[in-house]
Amino acid sequence: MSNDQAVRTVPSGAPRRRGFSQHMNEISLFVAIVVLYVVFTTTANGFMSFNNQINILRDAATIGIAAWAATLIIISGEIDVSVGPMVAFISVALAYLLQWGVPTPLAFVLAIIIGAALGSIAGILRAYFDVPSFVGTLGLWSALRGTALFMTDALPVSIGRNDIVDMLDRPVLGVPPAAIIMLILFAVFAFVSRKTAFGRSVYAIGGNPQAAFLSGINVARIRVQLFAIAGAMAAVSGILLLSRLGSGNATAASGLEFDVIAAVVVGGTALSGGRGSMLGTLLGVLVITLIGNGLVLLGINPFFQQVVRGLIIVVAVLANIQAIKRGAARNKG
Amino acid sequence: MSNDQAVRTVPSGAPRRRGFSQHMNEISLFVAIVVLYVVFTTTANGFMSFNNQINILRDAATIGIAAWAATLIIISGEIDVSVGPMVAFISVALAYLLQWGVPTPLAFVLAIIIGAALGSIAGILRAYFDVPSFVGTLGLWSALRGTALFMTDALPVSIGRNDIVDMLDRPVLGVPPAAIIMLILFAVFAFVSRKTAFGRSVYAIGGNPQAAFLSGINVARIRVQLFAIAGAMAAVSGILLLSRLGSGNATAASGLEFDVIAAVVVGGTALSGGRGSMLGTLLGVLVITLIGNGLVLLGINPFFQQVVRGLIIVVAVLANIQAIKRGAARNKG
Amino acid sequence: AQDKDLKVGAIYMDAQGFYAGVRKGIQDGAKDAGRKLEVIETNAQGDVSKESSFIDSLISAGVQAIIVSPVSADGSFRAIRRAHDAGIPVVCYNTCLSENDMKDYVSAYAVGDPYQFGHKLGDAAADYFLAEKKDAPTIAVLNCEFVEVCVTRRKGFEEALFAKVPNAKIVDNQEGATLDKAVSVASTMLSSHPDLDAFFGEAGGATLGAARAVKSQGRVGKTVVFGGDMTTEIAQELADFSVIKAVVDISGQGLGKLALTQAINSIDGKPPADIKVAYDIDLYKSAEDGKGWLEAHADGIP
Amino acid sequence: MIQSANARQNDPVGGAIAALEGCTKRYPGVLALDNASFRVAPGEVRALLGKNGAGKSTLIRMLTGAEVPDSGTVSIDGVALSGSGSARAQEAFVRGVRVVYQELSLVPGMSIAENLFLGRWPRRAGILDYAGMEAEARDAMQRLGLDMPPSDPVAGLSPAERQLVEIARVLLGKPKLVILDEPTSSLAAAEAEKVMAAVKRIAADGIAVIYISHRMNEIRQIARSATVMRDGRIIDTVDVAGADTREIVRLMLGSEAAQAAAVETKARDKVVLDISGLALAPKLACVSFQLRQGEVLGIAGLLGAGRTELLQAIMGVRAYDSGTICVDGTDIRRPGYRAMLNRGFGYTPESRKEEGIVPLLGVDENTVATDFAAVSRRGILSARRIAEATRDVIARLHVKTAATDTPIGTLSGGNQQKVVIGRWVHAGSRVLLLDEPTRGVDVEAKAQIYAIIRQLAAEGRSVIFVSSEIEELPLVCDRVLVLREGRLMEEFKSPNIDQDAVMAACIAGH
Ligand SMILES: Nc1ncnc2c1ncn2[C@@H]1O[C@H](COP(=O)(O)OP(=O)(O)OP(=O)(O)O)[C@@H](O)[C@H]1O
Ligand SMILES: Nc1ncnc2c1ncn2[C@@H]1O[C@H](COP(=O)(O)OP(=O)(O)OP(=O)(O)O)[C@@H](O)[C@H]1O
Ligand SMILES: [Mg+2]
Ligand SMILES: [Mg+2]
Repeated sequence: MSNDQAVRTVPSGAPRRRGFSQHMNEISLFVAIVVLYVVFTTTANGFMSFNNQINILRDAATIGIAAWAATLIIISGEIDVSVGPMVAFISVALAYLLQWGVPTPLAFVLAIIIGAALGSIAGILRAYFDVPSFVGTLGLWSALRGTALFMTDALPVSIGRNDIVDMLDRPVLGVPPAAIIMLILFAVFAFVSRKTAFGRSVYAIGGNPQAAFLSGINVARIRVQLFAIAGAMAAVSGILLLSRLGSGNATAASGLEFDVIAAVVVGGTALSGGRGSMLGTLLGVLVITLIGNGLVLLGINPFFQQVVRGLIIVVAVLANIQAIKRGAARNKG
Repeated sequence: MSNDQAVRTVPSGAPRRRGFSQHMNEISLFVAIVVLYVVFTTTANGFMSFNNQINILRDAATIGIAAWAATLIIISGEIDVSVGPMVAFISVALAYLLQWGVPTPLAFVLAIIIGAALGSIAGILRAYFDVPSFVGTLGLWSALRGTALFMTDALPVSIGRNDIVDMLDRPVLGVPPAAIIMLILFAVFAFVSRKTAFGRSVYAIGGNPQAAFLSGINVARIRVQLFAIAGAMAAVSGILLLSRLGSGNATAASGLEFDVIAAVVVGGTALSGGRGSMLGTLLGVLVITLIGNGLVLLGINPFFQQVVRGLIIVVAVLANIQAIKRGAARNKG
Repeated sequence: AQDKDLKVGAIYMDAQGFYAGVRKGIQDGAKDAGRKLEVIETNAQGDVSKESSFIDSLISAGVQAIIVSPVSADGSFRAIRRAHDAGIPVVCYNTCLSENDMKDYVSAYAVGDPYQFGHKLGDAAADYFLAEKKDAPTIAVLNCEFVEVCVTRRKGFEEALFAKVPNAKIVDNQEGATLDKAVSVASTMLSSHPDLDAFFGEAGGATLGAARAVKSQGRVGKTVVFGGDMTTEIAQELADFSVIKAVVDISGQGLGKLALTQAINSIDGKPPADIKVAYDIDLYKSAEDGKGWLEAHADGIP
Repeated sequence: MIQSANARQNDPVGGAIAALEGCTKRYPGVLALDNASFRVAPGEVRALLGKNGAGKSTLIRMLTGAEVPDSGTVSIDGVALSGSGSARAQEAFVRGVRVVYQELSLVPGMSIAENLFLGRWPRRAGILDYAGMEAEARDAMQRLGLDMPPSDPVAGLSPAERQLVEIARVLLGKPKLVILDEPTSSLAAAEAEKVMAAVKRIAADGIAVIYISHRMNEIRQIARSATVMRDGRIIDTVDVAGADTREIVRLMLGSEAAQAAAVETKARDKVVLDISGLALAPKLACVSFQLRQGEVLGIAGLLGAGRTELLQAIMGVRAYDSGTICVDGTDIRRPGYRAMLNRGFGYTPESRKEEGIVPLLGVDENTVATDFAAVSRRGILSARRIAEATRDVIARLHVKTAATDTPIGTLSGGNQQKVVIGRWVHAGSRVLLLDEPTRGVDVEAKAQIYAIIRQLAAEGRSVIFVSSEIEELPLVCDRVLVLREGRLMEEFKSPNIDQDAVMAACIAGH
């Protein structure tokens, strides 16, 4: 069999199409970000200041760190709505650990372990008991927020002076550690999603769980791991939240899960699973954060900001879908 | 070829299994309700009083009316997270209409039309532009809450004296009109879902959208209609909310979407679409409402109530899934 | 500096009508001072993390002062410290930081002390019970205690009440901050406490919700309501005087105006000597008071 | 010599129930239909032949209005279809076009009756008439010799039964053109007979039938003429009776086909798998057999005989009731799926689309998913090794693909199947359990798959080969066992695997 023939019989556009539509997604997001920058620079006072750019990075970290894990979860065909309460709960739990005199590094490790353990509850329910992840994480959402509020009576749990915690909020060469951690974790997740058996298995599970199982992928274990990772990332966010606020707060991070899911979806990851990229999510996180920051700087009525955010999420996803379709169509012509 | 063989090749358990598992779902919910009644009657003061039972019905109406439509939406494989803001927005819009002197019945009709129109936006985005319903309704969620708050500055919009509106809150033979409307709508939805081409098309679309399309079902139109119906039902809830509160409130019904989805899911409807029943949702609504009512009566710490609710949602779904599995296994053995 | 433009950041704690009053007060305050005002306003939605990031944005936006009702004494102080460190005067209103932090980082606090707020109402409630000759009334609380002020309000209420009516009893305390939730929870409470004498609503939604529940459950004349925060509808109920017997209120407009005045002074380098600038807490306890409020607030903004 | 039927075909004499004039249809990157003209007359049974991806299903979708051609016209019963979307499909339906699609088009959660009338449920005053619906459904199914209660849900049916329900559906109402796109690909011989009998009956009623199949013997039984497609073009329409199979195949392929030779078997002794007394109610009563190294063991049986269950029980994806499974002489007790993979087993499921492939991922990842470690270096996937491993599999199994990372969903069925087998070659499996590996695969790919299986056996691997196409068993198997009534009833050894005898053994007693 000659290679010639092999080439001829294949639907030739297919591979390029795949590359192209991926392209389209990220290009259209990139264009959106450039447009946002231009608009806000000309209209919003102080937008381009170094300080504000750092703020944007810091805000991006809150959404981003959780969004990296959420991207994998959504690619695997699941969903996690428990992020906000998880972050708040961890910040509270960590504050108590520190109050009890647990050494700070150990407390951080414990916080991450607690986060991973809580996350894996939803994972186990999904993997071994067929409870849809929406239901499992919805249960966590309610239970964790309730527990945190119950333990603290909605009052902040102060940790007093703590050098290590404070250090996490002190900029390094002007850049806040939260942003650095976010970017490091981004690199890790981008690498894992593309270059490890775990990452590729996630795509396979999202694309066809039955086929993934029959290929010998340990579907159940990977599902549990995914939710444990999401819990651990929420714990990292919780640690950073504690360092930023100087106390554990049960009411913090409310609605974070919506921002996270919105960022992932705006980034082009399909809610139906099997498709998505970390780079897309990074761009999605930037879009969401930029909008939040710019609208505040512009002094838009805070209630009206909600309207704009809602519209922009829909428009971003709509534009993305249309761009991909048009990309496919142009390829065809 | 004899008929005998045809009979033999059928997996004999199948038909009975279906009846049985449907049974299992509703039986297990029914048992849960009985248990809740027994527990609350013995522990919670005033639980069995006529007044409280009526309160339960009235609270059930808030969740129920939206849940009937949400059941169809989830059966069709979609989701609607915009219920709460939609209800609040409609109550505000209606209050303004009444303030402007629009005759009350006309204002009601307009409110329902507005609700249907807003809902169908998400439907159109889904049906004609492939925007996932989660994204479309998330956009609505943000935009409607923002608009309602923006218009009212978070202040209640008073409607003054209005006999028709007041009537909607005055019990008829002890039963509040909200409960009566809920039950009538339940009957309508149960009928539609089982006895009309529209209802069966919804199941078909949820079970296999491609097959539904190929057999001539107008999938796009039905999707738009479903979201329009959900909007209209939210409008009915908004009208009843207005009558109960005597004013339009932009902050009302917060988190209602979670209660509605929880009720539908606890009622045994699969988030993956194609499966579910109105009766299940009715029982699910009762479970959710009873728990809410009983925990308040017991004077449980309100934060802790959130924990209990989260746990109960998960446990209910888990028990349901296990019951169905066990039913299937027993049938097979 | 009288005619220079003003650029001020304002943060509202959550989505309540009270803050609409604050906003109007800030605008009016600028008009009164003859200044052209640009306000950059945001709503923290009761979330310290959002508040913190908003304050950072306001610092970047180059505002001259920040007017804020901190969500939490301990949770908000770092962000406020950052503003202070950036040389931006911070004016608290409604709520503020702890005494020590306040001295260090806040230039003025337009205070309507929440303890006093609760205390005045408790006092009024006690007077009512004594006049009605109920020496052991049962009271249920509809709370907003996911924010700190509400806890303080209840403390003030309880202490004033128990001082005069030592046998009074708080029989239940549930969340009911939004109107619809409050109606539902209050109705349920009436089932479990059929002899309930009174509700205490810690905020506007709770107060009105309790009143609506009392009416819809046919308990008018048996159960009364004491609560906080004036709105048009609460004032109407008070004017009716069948259910709501006393309302305590800090005028949002007044407080906003005061906060802006303090902000202007701080920008001009003339912060108040005593950080706390008290604002009157108003008690309305008769039908006439209610009617008076309605006349004074025809636009409905508290 | 092929006698061209073009003369009759092009005769403009009306009477054509359906006609395609110069239709072209492009999908991204593919010209699926290239200026195709086609017509079919009432009472005619027309076969449609062509390799995987030749454009047969696309042509069908034109006739049913499911898709709109980029150019050209489609007319049904003399009237051109107009509009698009569901309106167009509705129009074709009203004119009497009925179709059994290649993809499953039933709704699993609904009853058989509801599926039969999907979207066209009988109504009385706007309310669905279940009683009438079920009565009619029962009639329709009885015409096919089916006797399932119409209120049963489709979810409980086996794939074959579902297929028969789909066929029953097209017989409802007053069809004028019935189209069957590979109706028998999931059916065993006996059930395929049922379908063919039904087709003959339909044609006798003056209804036109278009019949797509990769099985030549079926075509010969029922079709008078056959239209051959290649690369989206209509190549020719031939009289089936007058054409010999090799020439038709040559038209399909555009070149001469390699003939699969019968198997030369030799004695083997090392037993790798020893099953005894395996029972799994209600399908398997007591199954015992041995699989030797280097052997291809065919398992034949009727639809629903339990061959799939047997393979699944061995692989540990389905619990069995009793019996022992010995691998290399040791009893493994309860096998777990992943433990079996570690023992060197590999399994390809019978439904390739639903369970076999991850359509969005590339050929490479679908291949290496069985063993990521082999293409990793220190836990990190190596793009170079993945490409090498994939190219190796592509070369050994003659997979036709443009690149190693082409999404597998865009490949033809046969090539998908080769990758699904190839992933176990990559994993180094020594025992392969293949369930219907040639289902829906064209002649050429089939021959290649036979060769691949023989080659794998020659390398010392053992294969269990389950197939419903009895005619292919002698081409692949050293030995064939017949599964009937839950037991392995008869054994045939190469070269004495006689198709008729195997068939007889399958249906003995019925
Ligand atoms: N929806 C689609 N999108 C993109 N390409 C498609 C689509 N449907 C079919 N194709 C491509 O069009 C070509 C013709 O496909 P078609 O399904 O008509 O082939 P077929 O002859 O029915 O093959 P088989 O025997 O495998 O069923 C193939 O290359 C196929 O990949
Ligand atoms: N009631 C059922 N529920 C779920 N899956 C079923 C059911 N009946 C059959 N199946 C599955 O469908 C597939 C094919 O079943 P079918 O009865 O057609 O074949 P089989 O019993 O495996 O026999 P063979 O493979 O010999 O045709 C198998 O995977 C089987 O497990
Ligand atoms: Mg085909
Ligand atoms: Mg089978």
